[in-house]
Amino acid sequence: MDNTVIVIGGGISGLTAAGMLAQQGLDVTLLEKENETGGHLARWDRLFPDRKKASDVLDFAMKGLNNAKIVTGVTITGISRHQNGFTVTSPLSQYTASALLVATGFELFEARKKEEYGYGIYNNVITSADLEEQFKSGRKVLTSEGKTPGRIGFIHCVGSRDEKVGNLYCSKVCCVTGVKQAIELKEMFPASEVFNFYMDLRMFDRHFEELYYEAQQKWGVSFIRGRLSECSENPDGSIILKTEDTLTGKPLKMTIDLLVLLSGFVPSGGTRGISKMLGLQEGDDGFINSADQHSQNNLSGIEGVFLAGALKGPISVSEAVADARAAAAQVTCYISSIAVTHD
Amino acid sequence: MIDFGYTLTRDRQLDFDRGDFRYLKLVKSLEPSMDLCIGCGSCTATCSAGGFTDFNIRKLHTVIRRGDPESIKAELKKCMFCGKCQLVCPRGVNLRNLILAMNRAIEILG
Amino acid sequence: MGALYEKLRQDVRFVEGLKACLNCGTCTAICPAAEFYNYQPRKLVDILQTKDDEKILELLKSDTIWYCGECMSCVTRCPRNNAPGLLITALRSLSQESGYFTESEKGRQQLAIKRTVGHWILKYGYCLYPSQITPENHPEQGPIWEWEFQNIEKVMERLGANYQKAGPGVLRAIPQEDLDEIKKIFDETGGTARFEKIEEYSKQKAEEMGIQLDDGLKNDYIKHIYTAVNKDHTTGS
Amino acid sequence: MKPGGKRQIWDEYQKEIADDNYFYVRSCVRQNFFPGAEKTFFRYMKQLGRNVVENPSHTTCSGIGYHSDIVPFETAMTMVARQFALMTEAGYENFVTSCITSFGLYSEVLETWEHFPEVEEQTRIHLRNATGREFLKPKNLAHASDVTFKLRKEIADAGRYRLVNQDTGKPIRVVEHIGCHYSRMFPNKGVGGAEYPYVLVGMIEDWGGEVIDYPERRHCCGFGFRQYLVKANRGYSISASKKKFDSMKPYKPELILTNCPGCPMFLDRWQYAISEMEGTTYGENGQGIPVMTYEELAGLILGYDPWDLGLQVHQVPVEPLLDKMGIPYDPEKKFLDIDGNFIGKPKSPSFLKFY
Repeated sequence: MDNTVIVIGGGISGLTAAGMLAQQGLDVTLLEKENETGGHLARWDRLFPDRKKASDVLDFAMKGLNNAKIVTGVTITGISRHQNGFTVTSPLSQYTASALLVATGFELFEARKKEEYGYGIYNNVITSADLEEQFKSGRKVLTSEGKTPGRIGFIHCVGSRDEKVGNLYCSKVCCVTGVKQAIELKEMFPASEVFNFYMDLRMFDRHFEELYYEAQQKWGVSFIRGRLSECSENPDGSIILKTEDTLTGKPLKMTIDLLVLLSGFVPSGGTRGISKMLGLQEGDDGFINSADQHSQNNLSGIEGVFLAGALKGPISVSEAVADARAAAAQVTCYISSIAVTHD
Repeated sequence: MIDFGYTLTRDRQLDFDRGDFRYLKLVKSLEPSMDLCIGCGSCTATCSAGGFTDFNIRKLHTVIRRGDPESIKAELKKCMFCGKCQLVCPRGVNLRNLILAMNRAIEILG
Repeated sequence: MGALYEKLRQDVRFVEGLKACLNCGTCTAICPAAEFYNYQPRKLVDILQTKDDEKILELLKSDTIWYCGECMSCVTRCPRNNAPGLLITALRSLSQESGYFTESEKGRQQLAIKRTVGHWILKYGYCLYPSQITPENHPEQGPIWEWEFQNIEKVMERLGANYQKAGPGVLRAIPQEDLDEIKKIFDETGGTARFEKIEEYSKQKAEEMGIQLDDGLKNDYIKHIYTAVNKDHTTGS
Repeated sequence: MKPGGKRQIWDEYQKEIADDNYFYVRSCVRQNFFPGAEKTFFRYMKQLGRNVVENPSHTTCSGIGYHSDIVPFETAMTMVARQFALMTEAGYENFVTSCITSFGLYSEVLETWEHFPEVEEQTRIHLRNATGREFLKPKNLAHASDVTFKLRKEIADAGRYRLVNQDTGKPIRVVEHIGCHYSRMFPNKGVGGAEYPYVLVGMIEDWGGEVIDYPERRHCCGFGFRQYLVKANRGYSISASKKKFDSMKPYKPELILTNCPGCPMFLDRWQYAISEMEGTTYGENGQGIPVMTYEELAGLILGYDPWDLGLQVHQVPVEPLLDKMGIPYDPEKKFLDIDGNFIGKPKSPSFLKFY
């Protein structure tokens, strides 16, 4: 046993944790399956609630990597446990370490599975991730017909709080994402009407409620309490929504030029794969259970295996960063404890 | 035309595309704080008139927003102007003035 | 939780239909009844999950539970796997078993359905039967049906039906022993009892309302329930 | 619209449909209003070399009574069980229904028995007590439109006509309407699921037509059981159909194809009633949009005589469509009885052109 640690996953959690661990003098190797690190954050434009550039947050994590080794393009095919810790195998190489930190994260819910919303069928139905990509490209957001959208709708809880797709849980960050993106579109198109269709707005963190307030007061974003039931397409490509305005108790129909689906979180393929290899505890929602959600949320219940980030369920970027640091601290304690035992 | 013994009915669906938003525009200009409503229903819960009738203040300003002002015309008269709604609104919507503004809009627009 | 709620829980369709409602409105959004009547399936489910007997009693006596067309569109959409349309079937059953259906204009119509469709099932073995679909009661069937109705035997024969005859085929005469089996099924499973209850409570109501009712279809009460719209069912919320 | 997106969904709802030896149960509504459709099903199944049997002792499943709530669930389940018993006694295991309400009821009953085995046991006791019969559950439950869907390519291959305008060479524009109880409750029991059912789309595509999607495609025709059965409620029924017509009109459909018993009747008759109530018509040149069952359409494709199919008992005339498809018909024979004698002609409506 030595002071080697392998971090699996190079999203914001993995990068932050790797940097912390390296800073504490441990020998860190981060394995990432893609060719680039940065995960979802690398594809995101701006973050709620202050609209900070995602790239700034990512840059900060990259700068803090110290001498952690980053290996990208690694497909892990096996993990074995032995007296010196763990060996992680990929088709090209093997990596050995005393401790593993799993930070394999989430994927966005595949929006086309909500068949009645028409993603992948109707041209003007996009996801929040598609929209963010357009923001990042710096291009104007246009309808598929190349027109400026006059009316835009955001649909909350897509793939979340929905037993029909097998996800009972709330993805938590979509609420505020919808509010943030609504403001950004109002900024881009002041004359447009922007609607959020929601069931509850969970403004759980600092300055979120204020952002909601700003969206209403400064930007005139409208909020309609009702879950989208179905949409269909007009001959001109615009979208017809059917929902109930539950606050008036009437069915409501509205034509929208651009519909944005706020896709929720699901455990990533990487999370599912690594979980099987290690025998991690999967919850009924498919996310990974820690040893204790309250007091041991970075322990996996398996000695030497630690958890960080969205593999345990939906979280925001700031929470992921905090959780990664907490996990790094746990790993450091573990490494020093085994060093003591061996001395 | 044949009488079949029943009629075609205009459906109850709120058709936003055919909404009448003149009232909303006017009311909003008279009381901009109406935008801040979060639909919590505190106003309705405390409403003096609502205690005796099915008057629902939260619903009234919501239907104006949906471009369906017709249904509120008779309803508005039930308000007793006690002002309790305004005291409880967590978003500080000036409800008393909002009702005056809705009345004013009906006066102007019919 | 009261006795009425407990009774509803004994109906498997109620158990299947009520999990936990989060009032999202996907059901009301696409409900054909909600677009026509002052009716919101969301509200109905929300009332039921209070388990409040007083409110359930009010529902059982109301027009509200008779607005649904049982198209089951709501079932496809509910994110919590509730089935408002199935809850309606359970409520309507209980309303009839307990006699509350005669308290509402729409509920009272059950007698007209029992004496037509119910009667035809037992008499002919079909839910509908051409000789009973009179142009007078069904003017929307148009001149084409009037023509068919007047020439039913010839038209059915031309179209290859086996109308009122033995053997297989369209509108064949169903053998008496099979009709007897249906009757026995109705006796055994509560179908006959349901019919008797609809009759019994309706007769009480007709008397209470002072409207003439005999055992047939041509009486004031049947005519009244078949055509009367004395209440605004469409506006309000 | 990206058709590939729908295709991906269709691929996820592959339904197993038996290939031969079907035990067939009839539909009350269709026997009354479209007697030719069921007859035609038997005719093309025979032409395609498939065995379909019917037992004269089968009856209504009581579905319309059940969904208008005068028939208790226990009774309906036992009625269903009796039909299964007739299938079992005949030595068949592939059960095919002509009616969508029945199909929905059979599906609901089987599902209920799955979730509540004690209910199935009780039904068996009920059936035994009432009739002395025993039953096996079908191995394969399908709607007759599923079976026709399965055979759609064989029908196209054997066909003499296509859903193509003979003058322009363009495909006929068809909107499809699926009965609500086909897959709304159990999306997995329908070909293509509940949101974009493929059962009729597949037929239209393979028979040469163009499928038109329109915003109110999924909306119910408005039958609503008690909502039509009682005259006082019929405003519900007609208003629902009108919503569909208003929504499909801008797409200029030339045919409405259905797989449900009630829907073709209502979509046909309500066009008449709406025209008589307010003068509105929805088809080309002030005419109606023809409405057909899939059997009638299959019959046309296969070259059966339109008057053998029963197209003369539609209120919205089908002649303009027959002309477009280049299908010959003899107007003189439209209202003849089986011996060739003239029965008399129905009255002409005020607005819908009648032939």
